[in-house]
Amino acid sequence: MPQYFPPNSNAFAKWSIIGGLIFFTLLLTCLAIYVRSYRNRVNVPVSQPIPFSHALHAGELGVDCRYCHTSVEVAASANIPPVETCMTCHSQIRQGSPRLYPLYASWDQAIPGVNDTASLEAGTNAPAPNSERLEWNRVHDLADFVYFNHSAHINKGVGCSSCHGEVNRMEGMWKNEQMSMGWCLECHKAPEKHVRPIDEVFNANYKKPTNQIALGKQLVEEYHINTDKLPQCSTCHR
Amino acid sequence: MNIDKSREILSGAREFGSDLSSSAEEKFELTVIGVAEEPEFDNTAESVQVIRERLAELDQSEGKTYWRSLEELSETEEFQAYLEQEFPRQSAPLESGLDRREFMKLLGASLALGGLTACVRPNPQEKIVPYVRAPEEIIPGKPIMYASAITQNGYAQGVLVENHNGRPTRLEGNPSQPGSMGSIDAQTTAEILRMYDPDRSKEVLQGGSSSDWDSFSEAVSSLDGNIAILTGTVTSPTLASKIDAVLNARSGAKWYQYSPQNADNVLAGSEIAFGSWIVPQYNFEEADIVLSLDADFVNSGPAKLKYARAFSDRRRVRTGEDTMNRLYMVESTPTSTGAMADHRLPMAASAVEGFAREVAAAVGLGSTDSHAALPDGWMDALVDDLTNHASVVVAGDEQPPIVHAIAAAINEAIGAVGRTVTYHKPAMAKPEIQSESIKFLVDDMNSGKIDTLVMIDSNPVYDAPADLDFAAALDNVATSIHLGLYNDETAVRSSWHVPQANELESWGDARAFDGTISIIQPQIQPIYGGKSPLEVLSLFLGTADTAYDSIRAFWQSAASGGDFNLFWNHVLYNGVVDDTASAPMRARAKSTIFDEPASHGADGIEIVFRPDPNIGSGKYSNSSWLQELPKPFTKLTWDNAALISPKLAEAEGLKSKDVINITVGDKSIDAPVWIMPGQAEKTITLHTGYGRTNAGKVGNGIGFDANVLRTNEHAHFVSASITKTRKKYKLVSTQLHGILESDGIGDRHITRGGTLADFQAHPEHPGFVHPVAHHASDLYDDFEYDGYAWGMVVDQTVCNGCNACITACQSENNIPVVGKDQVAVGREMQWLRVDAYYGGSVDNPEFFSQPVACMHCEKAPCEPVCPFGATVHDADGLNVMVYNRCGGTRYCSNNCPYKVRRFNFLQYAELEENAMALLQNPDVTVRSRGVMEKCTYCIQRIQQAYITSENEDRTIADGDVVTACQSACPTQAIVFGDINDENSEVAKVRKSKLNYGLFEELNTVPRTTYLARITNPHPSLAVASSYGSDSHGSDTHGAEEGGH
Amino acid sequence: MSTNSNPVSNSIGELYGIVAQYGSPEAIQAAARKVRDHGYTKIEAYTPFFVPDLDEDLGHKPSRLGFVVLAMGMCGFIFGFGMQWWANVEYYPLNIGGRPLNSWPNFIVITFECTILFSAFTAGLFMLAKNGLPEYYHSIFNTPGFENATRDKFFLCVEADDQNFDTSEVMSVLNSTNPETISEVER
Amino acid sequence: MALSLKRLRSLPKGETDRVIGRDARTNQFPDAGAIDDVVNAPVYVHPLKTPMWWIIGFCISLFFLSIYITSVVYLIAKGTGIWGNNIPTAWAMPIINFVWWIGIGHAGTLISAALLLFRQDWRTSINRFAEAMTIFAVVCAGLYPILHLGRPWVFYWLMPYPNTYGLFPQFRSPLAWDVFAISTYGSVSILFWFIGLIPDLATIRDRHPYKFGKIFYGTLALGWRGSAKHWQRYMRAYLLLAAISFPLVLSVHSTISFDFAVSNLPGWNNTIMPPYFVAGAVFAGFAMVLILAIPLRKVYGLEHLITMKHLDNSAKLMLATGLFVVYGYGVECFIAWYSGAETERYMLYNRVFGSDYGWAFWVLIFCNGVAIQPLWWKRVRYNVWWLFGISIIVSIGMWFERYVIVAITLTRDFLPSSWGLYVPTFWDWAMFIGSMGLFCTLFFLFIRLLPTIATSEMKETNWHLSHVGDPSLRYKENEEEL
Repeated sequence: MPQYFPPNSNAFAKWSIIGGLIFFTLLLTCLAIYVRSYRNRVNVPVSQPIPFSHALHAGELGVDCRYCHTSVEVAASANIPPVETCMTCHSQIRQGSPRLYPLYASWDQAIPGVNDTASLEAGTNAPAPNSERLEWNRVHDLADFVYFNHSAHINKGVGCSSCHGEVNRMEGMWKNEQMSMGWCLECHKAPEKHVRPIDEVFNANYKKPTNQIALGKQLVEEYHINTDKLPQCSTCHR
Repeated sequence: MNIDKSREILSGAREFGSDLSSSAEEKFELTVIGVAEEPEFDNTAESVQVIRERLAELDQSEGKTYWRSLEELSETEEFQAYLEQEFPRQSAPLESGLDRREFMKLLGASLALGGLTACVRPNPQEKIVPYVRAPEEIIPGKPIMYASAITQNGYAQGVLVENHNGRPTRLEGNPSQPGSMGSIDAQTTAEILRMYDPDRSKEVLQGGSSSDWDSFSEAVSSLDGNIAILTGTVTSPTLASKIDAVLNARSGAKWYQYSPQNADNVLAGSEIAFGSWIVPQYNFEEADIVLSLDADFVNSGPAKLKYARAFSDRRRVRTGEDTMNRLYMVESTPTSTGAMADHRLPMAASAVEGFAREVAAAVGLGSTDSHAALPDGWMDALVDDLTNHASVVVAGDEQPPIVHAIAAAINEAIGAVGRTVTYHKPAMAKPEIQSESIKFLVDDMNSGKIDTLVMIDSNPVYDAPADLDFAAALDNVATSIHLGLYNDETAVRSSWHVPQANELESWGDARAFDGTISIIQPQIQPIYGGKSPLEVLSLFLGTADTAYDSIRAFWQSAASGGDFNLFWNHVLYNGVVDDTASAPMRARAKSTIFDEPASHGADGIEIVFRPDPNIGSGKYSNSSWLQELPKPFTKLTWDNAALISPKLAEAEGLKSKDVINITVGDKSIDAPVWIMPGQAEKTITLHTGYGRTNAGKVGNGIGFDANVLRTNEHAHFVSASITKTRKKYKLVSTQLHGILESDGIGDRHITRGGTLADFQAHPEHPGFVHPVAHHASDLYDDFEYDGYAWGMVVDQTVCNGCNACITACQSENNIPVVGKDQVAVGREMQWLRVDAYYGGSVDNPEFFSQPVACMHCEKAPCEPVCPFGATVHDADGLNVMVYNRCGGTRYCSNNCPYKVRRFNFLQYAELEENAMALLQNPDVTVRSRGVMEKCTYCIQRIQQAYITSENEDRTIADGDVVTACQSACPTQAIVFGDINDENSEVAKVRKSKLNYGLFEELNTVPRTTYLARITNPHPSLAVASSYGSDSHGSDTHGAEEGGH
Repeated sequence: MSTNSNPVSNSIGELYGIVAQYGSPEAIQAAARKVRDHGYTKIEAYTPFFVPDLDEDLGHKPSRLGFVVLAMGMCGFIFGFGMQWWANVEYYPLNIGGRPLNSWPNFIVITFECTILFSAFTAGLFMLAKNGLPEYYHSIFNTPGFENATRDKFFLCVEADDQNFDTSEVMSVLNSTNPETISEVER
Repeated sequence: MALSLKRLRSLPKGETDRVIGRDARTNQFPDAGAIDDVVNAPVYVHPLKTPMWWIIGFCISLFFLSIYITSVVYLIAKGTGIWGNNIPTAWAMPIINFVWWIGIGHAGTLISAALLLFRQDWRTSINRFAEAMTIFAVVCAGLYPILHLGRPWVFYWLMPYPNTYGLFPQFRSPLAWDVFAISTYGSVSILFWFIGLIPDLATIRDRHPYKFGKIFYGTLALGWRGSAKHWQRYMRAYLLLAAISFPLVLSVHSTISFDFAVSNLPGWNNTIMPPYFVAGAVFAGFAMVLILAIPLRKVYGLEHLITMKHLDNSAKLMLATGLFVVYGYGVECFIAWYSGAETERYMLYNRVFGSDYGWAFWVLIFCNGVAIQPLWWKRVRYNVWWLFGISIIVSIGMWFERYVIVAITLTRDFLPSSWGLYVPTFWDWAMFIGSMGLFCTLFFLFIRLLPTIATSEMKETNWHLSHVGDPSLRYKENEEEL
C-alpha cells in the first residue's frame, strides 16, 4: 500500500499544532494590550485647540490646581475654567499671540488690536469677539454610568497625581492611567496603599514615603475612610 | 464649563452597544441650552434666538425618530387594527423596519458577539465647552432649587424646581406653601414633561398658517370693536389687574371665565345658605368625625394636598394609645377618599341630597320624607358621632348647590363652624358662576355682540358643555385669538393661535386655595418661543411689556413700602407672599335653606362625570407619564372606561371590555365598560379628558369623549340609558387580580388590617398583623450592617392610592414610558406601583392600597441567581442593581416574590438628542434595552448625602435623605431613613406592633415594611373587618408571636 | 490459504521490518505468542479492531493512563473549587443576598464539572500523545496490502532494529505461523 | 469494493444479506469487510453523485436554518421584546426550547457511555449517530441561553478570565453552573465522538475511491494504523471517557433542573427536580433516537445492523423512563398538597385546572403518560410505524412538560397583583422551528460525510458474537440487565 502523506508531514503536523497554540496565545495578548492601553488612549496626548501647557502653568509658574479647577473640592467634576479665568492674565500677557486666537475668538469683549474690528480691517487674521466657542477635547472620559466624584477623593487624601500623574511635567495632556474598573478597585480595595496627607493632595511631585502602608493605615483611620463602603458597586454606579 | 452628566446621559448608554458616536457637538450644544439659561435672565435676545434655532434644527433632524417612538405610544391606525386581532401578542410588537441607528446597533452587536466589540468601536471624542463668564451661583454638577408655583385650575400649588445648569429637571413640593405643604401631586410633577413636550405649538398661527409675533401684534393694534376675554379660573392678581386694565381701556370689553372643574356649586350653595359668595375651608386636624357627601377631598380640588395631610395626620396609629378620626362616606363612585372611609356607602349622586336632608332632619333641621336604604344603625351611629364629637360635613363639588347649603346648615347645627370649618372670601380674582358665564359668552357670540374673542389658557371647543356648541358659536366671531400651550381643538378653529409659555418658562403669580399668593418664576427661557398671557394682554394696552415688567410693576405698587428688592428676593426665595391668606369670615346660615323644594334621585341608570384622575379634564392628555400611570383601583392605562357596578354588570350581562352605547337625550356615545367594585349600583362613571382630536401625538384619539353627553345644567350627573353592543374594546390594566377572597389569594396575608378596637384589645400582639407564626431559622450567620441601614415603612392606613409617588419616581429616575401595546403584554416600567386589593363584598368592599417597590430584602432571592453579579448588596444593606453589569438573564425577576423588577425588553429610553433628553436627571443612569432595573431607594440621593456628609466629616442626619416617592406623598405614608439610628423616624415607626413584612415567611427579611391598615368603625357598627388574619384564633397566634 | 515460502525480497532501501498478514484474530494471536517465544521484543501487531489480550501476547506493558487521568481529575477539582473560593472570599468579597462568602454548597457543581473536564481531556489527548498521533507517515504503511489492516486483515511486524533480528531467522519463524503473506517492508 | 447505495437498496432483504454475506440466523458477518461496505457506502459516493433525496432534504433543512438566522438577526437588532416574554413570565419559550434540546441530547451520551459500561453490545449499532445527535442537540440548546440574554454580546462576561473590570462571574447562580456544565458536556461529547471515529476514519481513508477523500479522511484519521499498543491505550482511554461521561450526563440535566429547583418559586422549588429531569431527558432522547433511526436504517439499508432488536430495546428504555416521569408528576402533586403552603397548592391548581393554561397540563399527561402505554406490547415495539408515531408524540409531550413548568408556573406566583399572561409571538415560533433547521442541517451533513455506525466496534462485536454463539441469547441477558 502506498503512503498517502510524505515523510515530512509528521513534522508539519506536530509543528502546526505547537505553532497554532503559540500564535493563538500571542494574538490574545496583543489584543488585550491594544484594547487596554492604546484604544483606551493611555499615554496618548489629546490635541487641543490651544496648545495649553500644564508644564508651564502648573509647573514653571506654579499656579495651584484650584486656581482654574475651582469646583474640585466641592463638586463631582473638576471644572474646566471659564474663558474669563484665562483672560485674567492673557488680556495682558502674550496678548495677540496667534496660538491664543481661539481664546480671543470666544471672549465676549473686543480687545484693541487683538480681536476688535480695527485689527480686522488692518488685515491681521484676528477673529472677531464671540465669533466661535472655545471647544476643548475631553481627555478623561469615564463611562456614562460611572459617577466619579472629585471632592470625595480630594477631601480624603487622594492626590491629583495619584490618578493624573505628574501634570506639572506634561506639555500636552493625556490619560496617565488605564482608569478601568479594575484599576479603580486596586485603591478602593486597599486605600492605605495610596492615601496621602491632605496637605499633600495638590502636590504633583509627591512621592510615596517608604512607610506608605503604615502611614496609609493611620490616615485611613484619621480621615474616617469607610473601607466597607469603598469597594461596593453603589459607590460608583447608580 | 459643562462636564455635565446630562451630556453623558444624552449620549445614552454608549456601552450598551447602541451607536451614538455621532454628533458629540449636538449633545454639547443641547447642554448649552440648559447652561446658557440662567434664572437671572440677563441673556441677550440673541442667545435665546440661538436656542430656538437649535430646537428647530433638532426637531427636523431628530424629529422623525422621535415621532416614531411616539407613534408606538399613541394609538395609530395600525395599532387600532392590531387591537382587533384575536391574539394581539401573536404578532410581533409594532416596530418600523431597521433604520440606520438600529443597523449600527445590529452591526455593533454582531461584532460584539464575535467578542471584538472592545477593539472595533473607538471612544468618540467628547467636547468640553467652558463658560465665557461663569455665573457664580452655579457649581457644575450641583443642582439649584428655585421656589415657584404651578397652577391647577387656576389655583397655585407651590413647587421647588430642581435646576441643573439652567435646565429644570424635576418638581418637588414647597413646604412653605399651603397648597403644597411640601407634597406634590402626579399632575404637577408631570408639568415638567409638559414643558419639554415637543408637541407644544412652536409658532404663531394665523388661520392655521404660520405667522409671527410681530404681525400678530400688528393685527392686535389694528383691532377694534367689542373685545371679549375668556379665561379659566383666574387667581393671579397681576393677570386680573391686567385684564381690568384692558376692560377699562377698551369700551365694551367683557371678561368671561370657564373651567370644566369649577366651584359653581360651592358658590351657588353659599348663595343659598348665606346669601353671599363665600367658600368653606375645613380643618381636618380638628375633626374627630367627618361626613363626606360625595366629596373626594383628599384627591381633588385645590386644597387636596392640605386636606389629605391634615386628615391623615389624625389617622396615624402606631401604638394602642393612639386615636384616630372616623370618616363616614356616601359616594357614587369609588374615590381615594372613599377608600379611606371607615363607613362607606355607595349611593347614586342624585340620592345624596335626600340623604343629606335625612341627616339634617336627624340633627333637628327641617324635615324629610326621603329614606335612603341604609344598613341598620348606620344613621343612628352617624348622628350619634356627629352630635357628640368635633365633626364636620363636607359636600362634594359635583353635588348640587342645595347639598352644600344643607351641609352648611348641619355644620352650623353641630357647632362645627369656627372649629372644623371656617368660611372665607373666594381666592378667585373674580368669583362667578362659570356655567352661566360661558352661557352668556356663547349667547353674545351667537348674537354677534363680540368682534374679538381672546381665549387664554382655555380649550372651550373641547371642554365647554356640549349643548352650548361653542365651536359653532366661534364662527360668529370675526377675530378669535387663542393663547395656549398646544395647537388644540380651539386653536385650530381660531383665526389666531399664539403659543403660550409654560409656567416654568414665564413670570406670573397665583393664589392658593386659601388665598396665599405665590410668585411664579421661570426656570428657562421659553424653549418653544411661547408668550405669557400678560404679554399678550399688554398688546391690547398698546405696550410691549414683558411678563417680568408687568409682574414687577404690579408688585412694586402692591408691596407695602420697605425696600422692594429685599421684599422681592424674600418672596422669590420662599415662593410665597407672607400674610396673603384670606381671613375667616363670620357667616350665619339662613333658616330658609330647607324651604327649597327637595329633588329626588331618579332610580334609573345615572351617569356621573368626573375629570380623569390622572390627566384631569384634558390638560394633561398629551402627557405620556400620566397616560401610562395606572388609574387608582382600576389600574387602567391609556384609556378611559365606563365604570359600572358588579350588580349592574350582572343585570345587563356585561363583562369588562364589552362596549356599551350610552344615550342621554339625543346624544349617545360608545364606551367600553369596566366593572368597578364599590360603584353605586346604577351609577356609571365617565371620565373626561379623553377622545381628544388635537391634543398631540400622545393624546390624540385615545379613549372616548364623555363631554359629548355633558350639558350645562347637567354638568356632573344625569340619568341615561344604555344598550349593550357586540363590540369589544381592549382596555389595558396593569393588575388583573385583586379580590382578596378569590381562589388562592385569601390565605397569603398579602395586605393586613384590622380595626382600632382590635388593636387596642391586643396592643402588644395584634393577631391580624402576624396571622402566621414565623420562625426565622437560618443555616448561615447573617451579615452585620453596623453602618447605615436604609429602610422604609409604608403606612397603609393613610395611603389613599393617589399615585403621586409613582410619577415622582418616574421623574426622578428617568423611567421610560412604553406605550399601550407594551403595557398590554405586561412590560410597564414604573419602579413603584400601587397595588389595589378589595376585601369583603364586591358591592361595597374594603379598599386596600399597597405601594410596592423593591423591598431591598437583606436575604434577597434575586441576588444569588444572577450569574453576572449585577445585583448585589452594599454595605448599607441596599439591594443594588448595577445596570452596566447586567446581561439580562431575567432570572432575578423570576426569583423575586414581589415582582418589582422591570426589564427593558426593547429600547424604551429615548436615546435621541431631542428636547425630551433635557428632561433626564443627570444623576441617574439611562438604561438601555436588555437591562434589568428596579427601585434603588433613590441611591443617587443617598450617595449625594453620603459624599456631602463625608466631605464635612460628619454622619448623615435623619431627613438628609428623602426619596422621591416620600417627598411627593401627600399623606406622608412613606417613611424612609436609617433603621440603625435609634432616633430616626423610620426606626421608631418600625417598632410599631403594626409593622409587618410582605411575605416575611419566605425569610427574605425585607427592608421595606408595612403598617397594617387600621380602620375605626363605630362600635355599634363594628363588623370586625380584619384582613390577613386567619379565620379563627388570631389572638393565639399573637400569643405565639409573643412566645419567641 | 496459500503460504508464500520464499518471499519477495526485492527491497532496495533500508529494511524496517518483516510483516506477516493473517486472516483472523486467533491466527495473529497464536503467531504473536510464537514469535515472542523466539525472544523477539520489537514486534508489533496491526489489527482492524481491538483484539483482547493481543497486547499481552506481544508483551506490551499495561497502560498507566488511568493514574494520569485520576491525577488530572484532582487538579481539576482543586482548580474548580479554588477559583470559586478565591474569587468570592479573597479577591472581591461581595455580599450576595446575605449568603456567606464561602457558600461551598453552591460551588459543588462547578467544581464537579471542572473535575470532569480536566480528566476527560487528559484521557483523550494523553492517549493520542502517547500514541504519537498525529503521525501521517509511517513505514508500516509501505506493507503491501496494508490497507486491509483497517478492514479485515491482521498484520504482525518484526522490526529490523530488534537486537537479535536476522531476516532468514524471522522469515522461518513467521512462516511457521501460516501467515497469508509475508513481506519485507523498507523504511 | 464498495457497493453503491442504489444497488443495495434495489435488492430484496434476503438478497442484500446474501450479497454482503451476512448469516441471517446468527446475525454475523463472516466477512468483517462487508460491514465497512454497507456502512461506508454512502461516504464513498462521489460528491456529484450525491443521491437526490439527500440534496432535497438538505435544502429543506437549509431553508429552516435561514429562518433561524433571520430571527437571530432580528432579535439582536430589536431586543428580547420581539418575544412574548414579560413580567412575570420573564422566562418562556427560549428557555423551554433550551431544556427540550439539551434533554434530547442525553440519550446519545447515555447510549455510548452507560451502555458501554454495562457491556450492552447492541449499543454499537446506534451509538455513533446517537452521539452525533447529542452534539447537534447541544449546539442547538447551547445557543438559546446566549440569545436569551437581554444583551447577548456580553455573554463572555460569564467566562472566568482576568478582565479589566476586576470581576468574576457570580458562581452561586445556577446559570453560571449551566455555563460550565454545558460547555463541559459539549466539549467532552465532541472529544468522545471523535476518539470513537478515529479507527473508522482510517478505514475510510484506506478504502476511499477518490484521492481527495483519502487526503481528507486521512488527515482526520491522524495516521491511525491500528497497532496493538495503540489499541490498548485507545480502549483504556475510551473506557475511561465512558466512565467519565456517565456521571457527566447525569450532572448536566441535574444542573439544568437546578435553574428551577434552586429558585424559590412555588412549582420550581422541588427536590424531585434533578432525577425527574434526567429521566425526562433520557425519555425524550430515546424518542428522538427512534425518530432518527427508523428512517435512517431504511434509506441506508441498515436493517441488519440496526435491527428490530435495537428499536425494541430503545422502546423499552423509553417506556421505563416515561413511567418514571409520570411518577415525577405524581410526586409534584403530592408535595404541593403535603406542603400545606397556599402558594404551592394554588400553583398546582392553576397548572391543572387553571382557566388560562389548564389544557397544556392534560396535553402533556396524554403525550407522556397515556401514549406510551402501548409499548407494553411486543407487537407494538416491533412495529416501526407505531414506534415512530409514539416517539413523535413523546417529543411533543416533553416540550409541553417544559412549557408547563417554565411558562405557566411563572404566570402566577406569589403576588396576585403581578399575575399575568403569556402568549408566544411569531418570533418565538420562528426561532424554535429554525433551531430544528439547524439540527437537521448538521445531521444531514453527518450522514453524508461520516460513517453512521461504529464499524470497528461493530467488527469486534461481530467477532465476539461468533464465539458466544446465538446472539438472541445475549439479548435475553440484556433485557434482564435493563
